[in-house]
Amino acid sequence: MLVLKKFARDTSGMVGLVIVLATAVVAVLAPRLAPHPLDAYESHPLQRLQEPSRQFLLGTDNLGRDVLSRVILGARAALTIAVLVVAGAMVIGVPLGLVAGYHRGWVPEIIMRVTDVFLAVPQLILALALAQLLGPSLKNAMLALTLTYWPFFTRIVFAETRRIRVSVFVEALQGLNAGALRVMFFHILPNAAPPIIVRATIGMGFTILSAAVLGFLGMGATPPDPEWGLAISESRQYLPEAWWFAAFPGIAIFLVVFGFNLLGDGLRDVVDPRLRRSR
Amino acid sequence: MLRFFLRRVLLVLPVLFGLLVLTFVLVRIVPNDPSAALAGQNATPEQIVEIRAKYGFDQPLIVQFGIYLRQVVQADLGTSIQSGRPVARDILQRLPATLELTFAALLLGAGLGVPLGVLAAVRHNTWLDHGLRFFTVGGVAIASFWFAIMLQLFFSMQLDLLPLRGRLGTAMTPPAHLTGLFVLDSLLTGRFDAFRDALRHLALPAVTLSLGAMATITRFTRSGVLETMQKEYVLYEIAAGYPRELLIAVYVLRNSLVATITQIGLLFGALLAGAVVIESIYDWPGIGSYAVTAIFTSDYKAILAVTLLVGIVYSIVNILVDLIHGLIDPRVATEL
Amino acid sequence: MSDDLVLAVDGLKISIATDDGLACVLDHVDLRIPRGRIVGVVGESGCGKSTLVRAILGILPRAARVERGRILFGVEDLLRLSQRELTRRIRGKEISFIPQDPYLALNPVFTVGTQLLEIMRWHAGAGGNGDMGRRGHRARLVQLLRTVQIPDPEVALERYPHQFSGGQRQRLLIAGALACRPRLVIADEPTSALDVTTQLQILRLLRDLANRFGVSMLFVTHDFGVVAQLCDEVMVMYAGQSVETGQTAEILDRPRHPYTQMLIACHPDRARDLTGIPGTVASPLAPPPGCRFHPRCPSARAVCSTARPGAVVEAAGHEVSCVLYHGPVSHV
Amino acid sequence: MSERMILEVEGLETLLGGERRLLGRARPPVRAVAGVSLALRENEILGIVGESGCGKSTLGRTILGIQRETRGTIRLDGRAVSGLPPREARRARRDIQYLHQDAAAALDPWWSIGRSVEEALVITGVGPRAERAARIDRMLAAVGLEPALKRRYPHELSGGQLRRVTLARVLVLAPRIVILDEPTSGLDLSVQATVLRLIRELLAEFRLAYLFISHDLSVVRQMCDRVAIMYLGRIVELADTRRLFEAPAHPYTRLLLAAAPRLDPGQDLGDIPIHGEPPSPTAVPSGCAFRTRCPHGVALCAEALPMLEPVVDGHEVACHRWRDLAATPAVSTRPAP
Repeated sequence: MLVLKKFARDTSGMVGLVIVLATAVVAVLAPRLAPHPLDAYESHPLQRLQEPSRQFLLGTDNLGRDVLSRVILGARAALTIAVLVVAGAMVIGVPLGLVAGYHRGWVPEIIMRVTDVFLAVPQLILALALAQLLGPSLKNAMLALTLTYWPFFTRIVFAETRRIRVSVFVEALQGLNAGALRVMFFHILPNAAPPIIVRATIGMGFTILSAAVLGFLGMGATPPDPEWGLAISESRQYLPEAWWFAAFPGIAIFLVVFGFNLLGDGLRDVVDPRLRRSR
Repeated sequence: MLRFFLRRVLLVLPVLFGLLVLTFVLVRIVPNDPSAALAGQNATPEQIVEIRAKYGFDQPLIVQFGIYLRQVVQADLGTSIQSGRPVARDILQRLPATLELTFAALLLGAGLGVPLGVLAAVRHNTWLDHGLRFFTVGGVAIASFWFAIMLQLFFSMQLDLLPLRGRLGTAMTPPAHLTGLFVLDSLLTGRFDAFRDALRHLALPAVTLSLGAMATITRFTRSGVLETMQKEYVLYEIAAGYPRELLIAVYVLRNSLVATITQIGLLFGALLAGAVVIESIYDWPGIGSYAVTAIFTSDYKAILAVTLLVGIVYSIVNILVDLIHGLIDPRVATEL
Repeated sequence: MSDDLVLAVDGLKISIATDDGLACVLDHVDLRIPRGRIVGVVGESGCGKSTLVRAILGILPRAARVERGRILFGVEDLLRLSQRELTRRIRGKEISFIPQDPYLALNPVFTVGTQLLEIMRWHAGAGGNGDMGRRGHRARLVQLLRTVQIPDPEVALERYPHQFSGGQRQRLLIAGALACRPRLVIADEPTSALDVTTQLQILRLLRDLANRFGVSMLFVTHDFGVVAQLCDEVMVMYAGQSVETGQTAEILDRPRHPYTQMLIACHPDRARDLTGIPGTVASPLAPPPGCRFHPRCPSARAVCSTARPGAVVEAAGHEVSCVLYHGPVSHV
Repeated sequence: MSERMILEVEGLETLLGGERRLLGRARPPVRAVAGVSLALRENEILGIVGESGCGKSTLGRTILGIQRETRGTIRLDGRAVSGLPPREARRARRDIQYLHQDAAAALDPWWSIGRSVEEALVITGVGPRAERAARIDRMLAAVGLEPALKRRYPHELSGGQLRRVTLARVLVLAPRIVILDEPTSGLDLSVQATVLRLIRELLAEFRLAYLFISHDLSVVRQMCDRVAIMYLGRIVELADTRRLFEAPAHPYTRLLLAAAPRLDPGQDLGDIPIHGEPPSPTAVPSGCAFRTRCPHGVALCAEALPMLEPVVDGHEVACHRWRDLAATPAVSTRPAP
């Protein structure tokens, strides 16, 4: 397939794909990959705040837990949040954008004004307020992120739909008397897919960052869950001595988000129907 | 142009109204009883009922919304639990600090981002371009709170080069209040000692905050310039014998800045959001750290006020962006 | 090169590297533009006329390579000049350009005056042509706009491109092309985006200006009808090769090359039975050897697939590249 | 050609746009079609000719039914099909189909050719699958395409092939009227000829009638039985093709004929009294819309709108002065092919 061939030539996109796939493997196999899976949750006062060593490659934290194991286990939380939040936001946002973009009248007007209101406040601040009011927990953090992320998809799908709606092939379909649902879901949605896919990919990275902030501020995961943001927050009072405690979860965040962004960037050029070729 | 401006302002009003509804709904739909929250943890049921009546929580929702609306219009955002003072006053006092930080970050981000973006576009597909691409993708992948901590760890704790936290050293008296931005005020009043100190305190937070903005601006400037270079009129300009330097510096850049400026408007929201976290790490006495404390103390009035304020500031910035857009591209103003 | 030629393209061959391989977009292109004449280049899409224009202006895409040939402008080979020299001395000054789509060719965020004056100022400064000064340029430009029949030239200079109609924009671009008193004007399908009544006025204007200013013109088009209306001479291109050159009337009345004959026969004014030309245009990625038209040519012979004949003079100024006109003994 | 009218349009008017937005500049609606009456006979090709912005495409879209008429009636086989909301209008006018100008853009880039053609049948409710497949194969053969093309995508096809695909998609629905919007635009001359021939062959084969929208007079002369000339939303002249080209009555028609490029060298471009461009449809001049560019305008032209009146049987013109001008020959007449 031409798409794959083109993508394979895009080095940075491939790097992104490798990082994302590796993260997924790590997340799935986390309990088996972690060198000290049991030590990840239990505290060992005797081995607290140890420097990286052969036994604990990335050192230990304030409760004597293995940082590497907790970083590995954190990947699972991060990916779960990313996938669920982005999927949830798409389920809400994409149909709204399609409806608002395809029709005219007061329904689209209302949808888009509500979207504007949500977009008028930075997502993180809205999510923080919502998470606080719902009560701090990982589930509520995910809910808050989902409920504040859908407008991004609505906006993109709306713009794409408006653009595609006036294209000649849609007019030709209307000339053949095709129904609105048929045109929207069979014709406009696939044509709008490239930017949605790119947005979703980059959105995963973005969501991981936002979730880490919520965790860092105590509005997300709760101790003793192995979550990267939370870990960095816990590490602050042991600085500058226990630098490893703060550094490695942050590097993990960077790597995964970097992977998603590279992948999204690479996909941008590739998801183009002109690369579809019959055989 | 005036009509264009008025229209933009008018279009923001429904958004602001929607924002009020949203914040109101947030408080009312959320399961927590605001009266209970207001009364504190040790309140008796009678106290809660009393508070409910006092704040009108026993009225129908629409009446409550009316009350809320009137309060907001009168800039009465309630009293903060944590400070015991009116939220509006707290916010007004802390706003300059946040503005100083975000403007500094924006200046840094745009000042470096635009030239870097042009450079990447002009050196399209060279190692420089690829390197900058790594930077732009990586720059938005770093968790800013972590980056802040790492900068503190290195520049303050290890090297002891820059202050760890705060806006001014404890020994330094703040400059006379003119704009509320210490860097500007100290310069205007000739307080160069305060200027130096304020700048040193500003350095790390501003760099932290600007990283994402710089990456995004670089990226958008690059793609904007590249896109403009593909345009028919650039081909014509080349064929008409415009020298390359003039072409890029004047003709291409002005066209591509349209995209960059729209992006800067959108970035302002990200900067405000970033400020929340970064201010709390650097103990920067602005809106952000205020919001974080409010979150920790469940000070919901303060939370809503900050949400509202950020929405308003963001809307104003975007009106400004539209105005600049209209000034750069004459078609925009006539079309709307 | 004789004195009365402004431009002479000799045996030009250009290929462009693409994702699918090397595309030989121009091969054996010869073109002569005598002083004060309007020469049309006509051909169907993909025949290489745009590449030819870009080669003369020195604005070929980066992936393009000139394999062979010369482009003589006066005594200079344009292909040997650096971009710097082309910018300073040639483009916009000696050779100017009128683009295809007037709706896209003007920068939307600058006034017309800024854009047109910039070219004049730049070339006056660098070319050593004597600085006329700001006011001088402006006066000359206003005069030019009047010549191309733009109403209210002073006001027009302060307006933005989107405030003009398509025909007026094309007039502005014509004024821009004449601003620095060029010796050669290259027009790339300047009327294909316009309606017939507007097109006629633009053609009439070009004809008048060519006479009045004595400039030579290269006029690229796909429409033989426009050639008939405007051009003195015409060169017919097929799949990157020049196949026939001559006086317009001569070619229209007595086309020699089979391709020219079939192309003219396709025109609705001449066509009786709507036959078209069978087959498809040769791909530049894998051009047929010899004469590129031979796979579609009804008169093709065995030799056509092995070698391409040089041009043969058939009548005064009428040259054909086809074995049919090489007499009984065909040569390579 | 029979004398039976398959399509009759009377006093058709279409307004476009004209939304009033908050504090925005008020935009009056554009009268893209301003009272058009015409009739199409069975098995006939009626040409609609005009410059860009004259409303010829809007006329086609209104007759098709995807643009709603503001006034006027449309009768299909004597049955009124106007005044309906869009989807019902399309259902009632199923016998009318439309061929878009840009064939490449008229096909969904994500769908293969076979699926795109089948889509037309699916929408109309033709089933089962085997029957659809058979009809598609027959139709592809009729327009001269290989069945193997069904698996290809639009960007892999040439302009001529795409034109045939869109023709097949429309004809597979067995329409009786096809509106052809600039069916040869963007095609090279050598391809144009073959497409035109196909269009003419299909007319006889499927017993169709065409509304042939074009700006190219040479093509129209070759293809059409009758021609209507449009200027700013109105038909200014309507006649048999031969009559129109040999004895044009309206000054605008005369100008168009004179301005069109043709293959005789050494024409004198200077003689043709032409200036300016058509006014914007948002600011149509009073009276006769053409008077601002007309070399024969008199005071009356600014005051009264000329109505179509018969010159001879089957030849109508909307001009106050056609009788005076009939004496003066048209600037230049074209030789017959």
